[in-house]
Parts: sequence; C-alpha cells; structure tokens
Amino acid sequence: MRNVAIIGVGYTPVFVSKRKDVNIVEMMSESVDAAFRNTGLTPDDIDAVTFGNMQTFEGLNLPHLWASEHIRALDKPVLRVSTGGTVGMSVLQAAYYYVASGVYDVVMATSWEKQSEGDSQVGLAGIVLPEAIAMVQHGMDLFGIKGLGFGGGGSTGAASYQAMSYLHHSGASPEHIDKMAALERSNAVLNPYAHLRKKTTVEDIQATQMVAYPLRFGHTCPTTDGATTCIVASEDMVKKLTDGNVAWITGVGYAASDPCTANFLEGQITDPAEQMPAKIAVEKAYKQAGIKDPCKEIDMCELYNGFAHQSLMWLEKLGVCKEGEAHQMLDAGALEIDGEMPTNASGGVFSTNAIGSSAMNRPAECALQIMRKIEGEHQIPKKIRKALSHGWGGLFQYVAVMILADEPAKS
Amino acid sequence: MRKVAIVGQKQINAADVGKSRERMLFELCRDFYKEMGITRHDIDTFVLCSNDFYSGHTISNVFEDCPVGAYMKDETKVEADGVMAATYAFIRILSGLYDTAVVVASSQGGSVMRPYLQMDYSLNPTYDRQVDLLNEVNAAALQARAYMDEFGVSEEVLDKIAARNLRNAARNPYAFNGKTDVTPADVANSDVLYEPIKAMHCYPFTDGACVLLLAAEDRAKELTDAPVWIKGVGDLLETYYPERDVSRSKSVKSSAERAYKMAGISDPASELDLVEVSAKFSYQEPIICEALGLFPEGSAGDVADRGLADMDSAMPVSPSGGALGAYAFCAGGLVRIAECYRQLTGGAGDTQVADAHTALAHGQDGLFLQHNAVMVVSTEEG
Amino acid sequence: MTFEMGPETRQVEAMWDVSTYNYRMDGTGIRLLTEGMKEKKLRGIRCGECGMVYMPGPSYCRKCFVDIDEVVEVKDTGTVMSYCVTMADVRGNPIEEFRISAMIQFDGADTWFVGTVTGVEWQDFKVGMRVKAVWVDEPAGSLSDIDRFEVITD
Amino acid sequence: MADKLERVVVEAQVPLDYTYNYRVGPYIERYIKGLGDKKILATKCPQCSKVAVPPRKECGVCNKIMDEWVEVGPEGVVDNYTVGHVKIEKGLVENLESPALLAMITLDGATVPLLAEVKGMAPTDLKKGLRVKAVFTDPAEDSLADLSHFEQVG
Repeated sequence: MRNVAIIGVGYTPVFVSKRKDVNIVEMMSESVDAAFRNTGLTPDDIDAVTFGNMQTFEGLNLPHLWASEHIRALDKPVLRVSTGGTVGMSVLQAAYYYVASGVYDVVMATSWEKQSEGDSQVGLAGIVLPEAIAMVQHGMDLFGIKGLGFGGGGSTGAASYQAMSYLHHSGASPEHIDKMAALERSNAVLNPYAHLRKKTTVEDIQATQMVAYPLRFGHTCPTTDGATTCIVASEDMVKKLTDGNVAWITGVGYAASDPCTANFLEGQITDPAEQMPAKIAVEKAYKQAGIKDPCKEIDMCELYNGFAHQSLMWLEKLGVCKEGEAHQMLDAGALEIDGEMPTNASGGVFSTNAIGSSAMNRPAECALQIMRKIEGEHQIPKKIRKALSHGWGGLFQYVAVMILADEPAKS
Repeated sequence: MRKVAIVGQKQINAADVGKSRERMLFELCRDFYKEMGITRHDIDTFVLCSNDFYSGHTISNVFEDCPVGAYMKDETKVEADGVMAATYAFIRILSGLYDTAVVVASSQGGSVMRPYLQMDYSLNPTYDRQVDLLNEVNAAALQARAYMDEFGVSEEVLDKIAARNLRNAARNPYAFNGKTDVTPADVANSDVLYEPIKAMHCYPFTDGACVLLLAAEDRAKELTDAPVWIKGVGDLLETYYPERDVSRSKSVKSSAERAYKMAGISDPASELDLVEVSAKFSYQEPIICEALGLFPEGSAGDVADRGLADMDSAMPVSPSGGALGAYAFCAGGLVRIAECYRQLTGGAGDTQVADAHTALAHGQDGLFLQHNAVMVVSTEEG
Repeated sequence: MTFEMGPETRQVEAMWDVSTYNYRMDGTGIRLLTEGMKEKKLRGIRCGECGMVYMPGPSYCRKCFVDIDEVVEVKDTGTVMSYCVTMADVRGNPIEEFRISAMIQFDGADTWFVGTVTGVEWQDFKVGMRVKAVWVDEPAGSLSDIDRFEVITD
Repeated sequence: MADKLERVVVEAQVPLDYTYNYRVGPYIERYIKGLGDKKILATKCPQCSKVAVPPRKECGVCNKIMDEWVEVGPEGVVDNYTVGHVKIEKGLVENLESPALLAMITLDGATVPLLAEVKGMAPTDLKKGLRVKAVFTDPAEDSLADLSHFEQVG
C-alpha cells in the first residue's frame, strides 16, 4: 500500500442558499479551478478524476458526462461514485484507493450540490416514496396521525427519534443540543466558506420553533449551493509537486447497516442512535492508522451533523470519548476551537450543507487545519497531528470515516 | 503490484424477471455465494453498481445493501457502467486493504423503468433538455451515419452485425433476445426508427443483474482452481459536446492503450482470443473494435463479409451476443466481463470459443460512446 | 471575502417524471401482517437460524442471508425505544395539539414500528414506557386497524 | 402457522413529476438574448480558436476560458443528419405521420456543429454539404425556441 496525501483543496468562493448567477457546471468549475490555484498544479498533472453528488437533487442523470471539460476532466479516467450523504467522502476515498493501489499517482476528487435547482425535500422523499406508497396501499396513514407505520415530524421527525434515543442513553439534556448548535453556528461565523454566518447564542437557538421535540428548527441544517475539490497524490508525487506541507490519509473506513428509518416494507431492526456502522468503520480506520487510544491521539474532529445532536452522538460512536461523555466535554469547553477536542471548527454540515460536498468538506477542513492553511478565523491554535473526519448518509445507515495526519503512517 | 483474479460470476437477464429488485439481488447472491462455497462474511468489500434514475429511487443502493449481503460491511456504489465498478473493486484490492470484493450491478430496464427516458435525463438541462431534440436513438443514428460516411460502409453491414449478434445470443442461455437463424434481411426489414437505425439494431430493454467475485492472489487460489486474472484496466471520458469525430472512438482507443500497457499486450489482434463489447447499437461494434486495434479502421464491411468477428474466427467479437442479446444498463458492462470469465474457464457452453486464454471486456456510458472502460483478463497468471 | 456573485441568470424548467416507473417491491411481510390484522393479530416472520423476528419482514434474513418463512405471532404490546413530539406542521408553523409518535418494539418482535400514542401528557412520556395497541372496532386488514397506542399504567 | 410463505411482489406507481429549475448561467443567458435580436452568438477559445455554439465557458482541450464572443451563422452547412420516422415521448417510441429531419449544422464562423431541425424540404433532399439558413421565431419569445429551425438556402 502506498502512502497518499491530500495536497490541496478548492472550494467554490461561497457556499450560499442560491447561486443564481451560474449554472451547475460553471459552479463546479470554480472549485476545481480553486484547487489548481491553491496547489499550483494544472489539469495536465491529474491522472484521473473521481466525482459525485446526489443526482436526484438536481434531476440530472450521470452529470459527469455534461461536466467533463468544465471540471477539467476531459480525456481522463473518471469514476462516478454516489452513496447519498456520504458521497463526498466516498468520492475522496475512491481517489485514495486509486493512488494507494499504484494505478494512478495524482487524482482529483470533486463533489458538489446545487440544491437550489431542485427541491431537497422531494429529493429526500424520493428515497422511500415507492415504499411509502406501497404501505399506503396497505392502509398506512401517510400523515402519521393514525395507525401503524409512518411517524410524525417529516425529515426532522426521523432525526428526532435518533436525538431522543441518544439523549436517553447518554444522559445529555435537550439544552446540550441547543448549546452544541450555538457553538457550531458561532464557529461558522469565522469560516468564510460557511453558509449560515450569524453570531448565534444558546438563547437564539432556544427561541426557534420546536418542530419535533427534542429537535427545534434551530437544530437543523440549511440547504446550500457549493462544490469542493481535493487533490490527492502519492508520496513520490508529494515530493515532486509540493513543499511537503500536506495532510496524509492514514486510515479509511466505511460501513453500511440496514436502513434504520422509513424502511417500511422490510422491517426496521436498528435503533437509529445505535450506529453500529460507525463503530465498524472507525475501528478499521484506527487500526490502519495505528491509533490505539483515539481519546488521546485524535486532536480534532470534523463530523457530519445534519442535526445538532449528532456532533455529540458521533464523538461517542466514533470512540473519541466514552459513551455519555460528549455533553460533559461540551460543558467543559473541550469542543471549542481552542479546546482539547475542537469539533466542527468549520461550523459543520449543520451550518453549510451542499449535500454532495458535505462529506468531502469534513476531511478537506481537517487537511487545511493540519496544513495550517485555513482561510478565515477558525484555524485551531494547537498543532494538529491527527484529525478525524466523518460522513453519514443513506437512510441513517452509512458511515464513512477518514483519518488525516501530519505525517505518513509508518509501514 | 498485487495480482487480482475473478473467481466466479453469476447473472440473470430477462425481458421481465417478475421480481422485486431486492428479491432479484438476494436470490442471485444467495445462490452465487453457495456455489462459491463462501458466506457473506468472507467478502471484504462490496461494490454495488446501480443508478438512481434507473431505479427511480434517490440513493438507489439504500435497499440493495442487505439483499447482496452487505449488512454491517464495507460497501460503496458506483453510478456508471459495470466495467467501471469492477475496475474500482479491482483497484480496492490492489490497494492492499481488501482481499476479496464482490461487484453487483443491476437495473430493471425491462419492467420498471424506460431506458430511453433515463438517457434523456443525462442531457445538459440548460440546453439539450430545453430544445428537446436529442435522444439516445437519434444520437445513435447520427453516429452511425458519421461512421458510414467516413468509411463508405453500407447499411447492410449494420444488418449483418446485428444478425450475427442475435444468432450468437440465441446460443447463450443468459441472453433472452437471441434469434436463431435470423438473417440480415430480417434485420433490414425491421422498423426504421431514425435512419439508418432500425429496431433490430438496438439493445433490448432488459431486467438484469450480474455478480462477480474478485480476490487477491492467495485467496483466489483458495477459492478456485481456475482464476481469471485481471491484467489491465482503462477508462476515459470524452467531451459531451458534438465537436469530436464520432466516426472513431478516441476514448475506447486510449482506454485500451492504458489496459494493454498494464497487461503487457503489444499486438491485441493476435494476443486477444476474444472480446466482449457493449455495442448497444450494431453500428457501435466496428467503431469499438477498430479503436481496440482488432481490425483496420473502416473495415466493417470486410469483417462482416469474411466473418472475421464470428464465433469460430480468429477474433470472435461478443460470442455471447453482446448488448443485443441483453443489456441491463449497469449490469450490461459487468455481464461482458462475466462472459469473458465463462469463456476463459471453458464454461461458455454453446458459445464457447476454442482455446481462449486472454480476453477483453468493454463497457460504456453516455451518448455517442462518450465514456468507455475496458478490462483485459487472462488465464495466464504472468 | 471579496467575491461577488455575478448578475442573476434566468431559470429553465425540466422534470423527473417518476410516474413512469412501475415500482416493484417485496410485499411478503406486509401482506402477511395486514392479512392477520383482520383478526386483530400481528404476524411476523422468524429467521430459522438466528431467531430474529421481523415484522413486517423481508423474505430473507439480513444477518444470516437465508430465506425465511416461519410465521410467528407478535403481541400488540410493546416498549418505547424512542419518540418525538410533533409541535409544528410541515411548513414549520406551530400546531395547537402536540402529537406523540413513538418507536415501539413489539413484544415478540425484534423490529420496531412507529405509532401515535394518546392519553398521556407529552412531558410525562418517557423512553422505556410500555404501550398497548388500541384496535378499531371493525378491522379490515389495514395498517390503520390499529388506531393508536396507549400507555400501560399498571 | 408454519405454512410456506408465498413470496409477494407489490407494485406501486408514484403519480408525481418533480420539477427542477435550472439556472442557465451567463453564457446561455447571453445566447438567448442574442436570439431575440436574430443573432447567433458563440464563444471562441483564445488558444485553439474553437468557436462553440451554444456558447460555453471552458475549452477542455486548452483549459482556457472562452471569453471572446463572436456572431456566427445565420447560414451554415449540414454536417450530418438523420431522418426520424418516430419520435420518443417520455421514453416511449411513437410512429410519426411524416418524417422529421434532424441535422448537425456547422454555422458559418463556428467550429462546433449545432443540432437542429430542418423543415420545408423532402427527406430525400437532405444531404451532407447542403447549405441551410436559420429561421427565427417572430416575434421573439425570449427563449431558446427563438431559433426555430433551419431551411434550405435558395
């Protein structure tokens, strides 16, 4: 296995709710060109491209076909990966495997979403609509008021079951969710590539409408237009193309469980707060990265949190702290940018959610933190040696993790 | 670099499998793992290959993981042709992180979705979908014309190619669209869609799924006495826009060059014993084969007249019947690899090519052969 | 940041027509369940290898990867695994009557279902509580044959 | 209760089509405005001199921004063509009463052909090399449909 590093990152200049000025491929090209600007590379340096988004969110089948020259992928090998919320990291992991295998030396991974072109609720409903219709044929009340089957709360509803189960098992209170939300929104203010950038207090969060207790409107993520590109390279090419200030990918992991929610016809067997795949995926990644005590060894986390309670939940599921300890770390200030375990210094998915790129922004942020190339005010003051990034998706069933480090893994 | 082999395949193709995709995938994988003497726990990574638009579901793999045995396992999904998915699985094993990988590709183009409509969704939405002129079949017609005009090839040649593939398919139990004794005249008499494309030049709408098991050297030898080694891979994406010369395929040519280089092949026409190509329309077969370096450019007429691509020739092309026998989109390309495996292990029955050791499988995506991928496989470990 | 977005450009429309799909799904478990509900009975499918009871079920066991077809009866009582309280409509506007939806693990099944719980103040509702189905008077073999759930108080 | 379970397939249709609203971006925006003035606008690559119509931003061959605007046409040459005896509506093939002519036309001054409909001539007369001229919608509708079709010159 060859060592692989992220040598550069490119974002669209902004992540906002609506990019009215450009079309889809023009938006993608901005992040690709930024990656070239930031690395000093040209498209000729790229051996292959990996690509992904959630295609039904833009109603566009096989969008890489249209995008070829706009993303500088013309006449190159291109792999399209698509795995739901985890897709950004799946695409980056594909680039990692491409280089680790020795087949390619420098690979560009690009992911994007232009959510304003479609209706995200429709895109999400599209996961299970046929199954829901089949259940309605069998007497299920689609409004969830009567009978067996469908629950209340819409897409927030599904997450609220997870939040409640998490609170029950961890001993955290709903106020901890408010506090985590305020912390991340405040981090986002410092990040020029964040979408929601408004100084937010716990009181501001608590003033928002309760949608499905324990989750409020202020606990949910926005819908965003934006794109992210990472360039990864082999150790030899790192020496050739860079000054050595790169972030090494030392561990990867991915696991699927069953669909944990809205799996109407097949029987739901998993508590959505259990998240076994997180444990399976991260265990593999830690082993690969030679990490024995993640609580001590991990210096920062970027976690995929569509909803505010999830940051706390993932810290525990991913072994960064013990079960039930995350809210104590929050109370102790450990999760702040200058704390012991800075968590979502970027503001997280919770503040910026161009879905396709959300799970790539996590390792991208870790890489920039390690390289100390953060633009904006959210650079973590302490030196980052090992960082944990995470993606989540499907029907609450996929977990992707990637561990980044300031030096390659020792073989 | 590690050695990686294909150690087994299973496939199903029909106009209508009469099953849900969950059941189709489960039965295929259940029987396959049993035949291979493995359980789902013996598989290190699962590479699925399906498409949200083909399945009509956002995140098409959400309900496909469990039926293939990926519950609590490493899994990913490629949304492209099956050859791309197999390539990715191969690369995953090469990385050293996995020893075994399953690739499962499927779509239900026969019973659930409408293939031509899904291809419309792949067009540029700010122009082509607005002017609403282009579709998969008229794109095929334009490319067929470009090839015919460039090289002086007649329509009868396309009919001959289709007839050969349909006859081959009739001998393949995994193809359902075969037609015993069909003649070029029968093809010529089928309905004209867009000139020069006729109904019998086109792939049939297909329900299908295909599964391959890949393994690194040591595991491969434990799992089978007859591994088929993956020797080379290559793929290339061309421009979407109509500025390229579509009478030739630059991307097939470059993909093949990469794969040949990796496989150490310098003279494909003599070193390959057969090829399985995803020619969704009969005119595509010569463009692909010529770009693969098997026949001279523009030689389709000569190849057809002299039977140079026939099952008993020196260079059999798609003895399975190719995409005209069955083509279930994502599974379409993977079936080409599976067919190469059947040939090289001597298990191809009535479509068996004599003395086959090295073969090439081809898959494609997009209109005008925009995205192509190839894989070279061989019984020689080398 | 100095980036300024360019002038707004027009929008054009295109469709994804999902009405063109003939979706097919595995209905084995749901048919078994709703047929039984005519007699106010809940039925699931048990895996012969691991003993897991699915309701409704797939036709195979996710863990053991074998066909399953042993029909078992499941009680109409269960334990609350988690819940949420709906306090706003789909547009986010507050609603008058709060509604408790609970994830219920039925006695005798390893799967859970969501149902509405009534007769309890939401502040008093807790994970781990025991609930019982309230059936409609004339069941018709429909998922709505269970009208709601109530907390078992003893 | 240990009857062999019948495997059931349930079918469902989802009677919806999802609407997407695509921003066309500055290139197609300017192209559409040009059509309203009966002008066909294209962009040119500063390196390879490719002239693309409809206009677009990136030249993938040279990796340059195509920022020079030029007017092309309205006449051009048929490069390639097909005569359609069917149309494909929502993925279904339907026969046409009279054939439809579709051509790839390289407009004067452009290097990338444009796909367009040709009207007002017999299918058998449509040939490679034929000179054709754009017909614009009058009055203009401020959309891509303002370039209506092409007709034979003379």
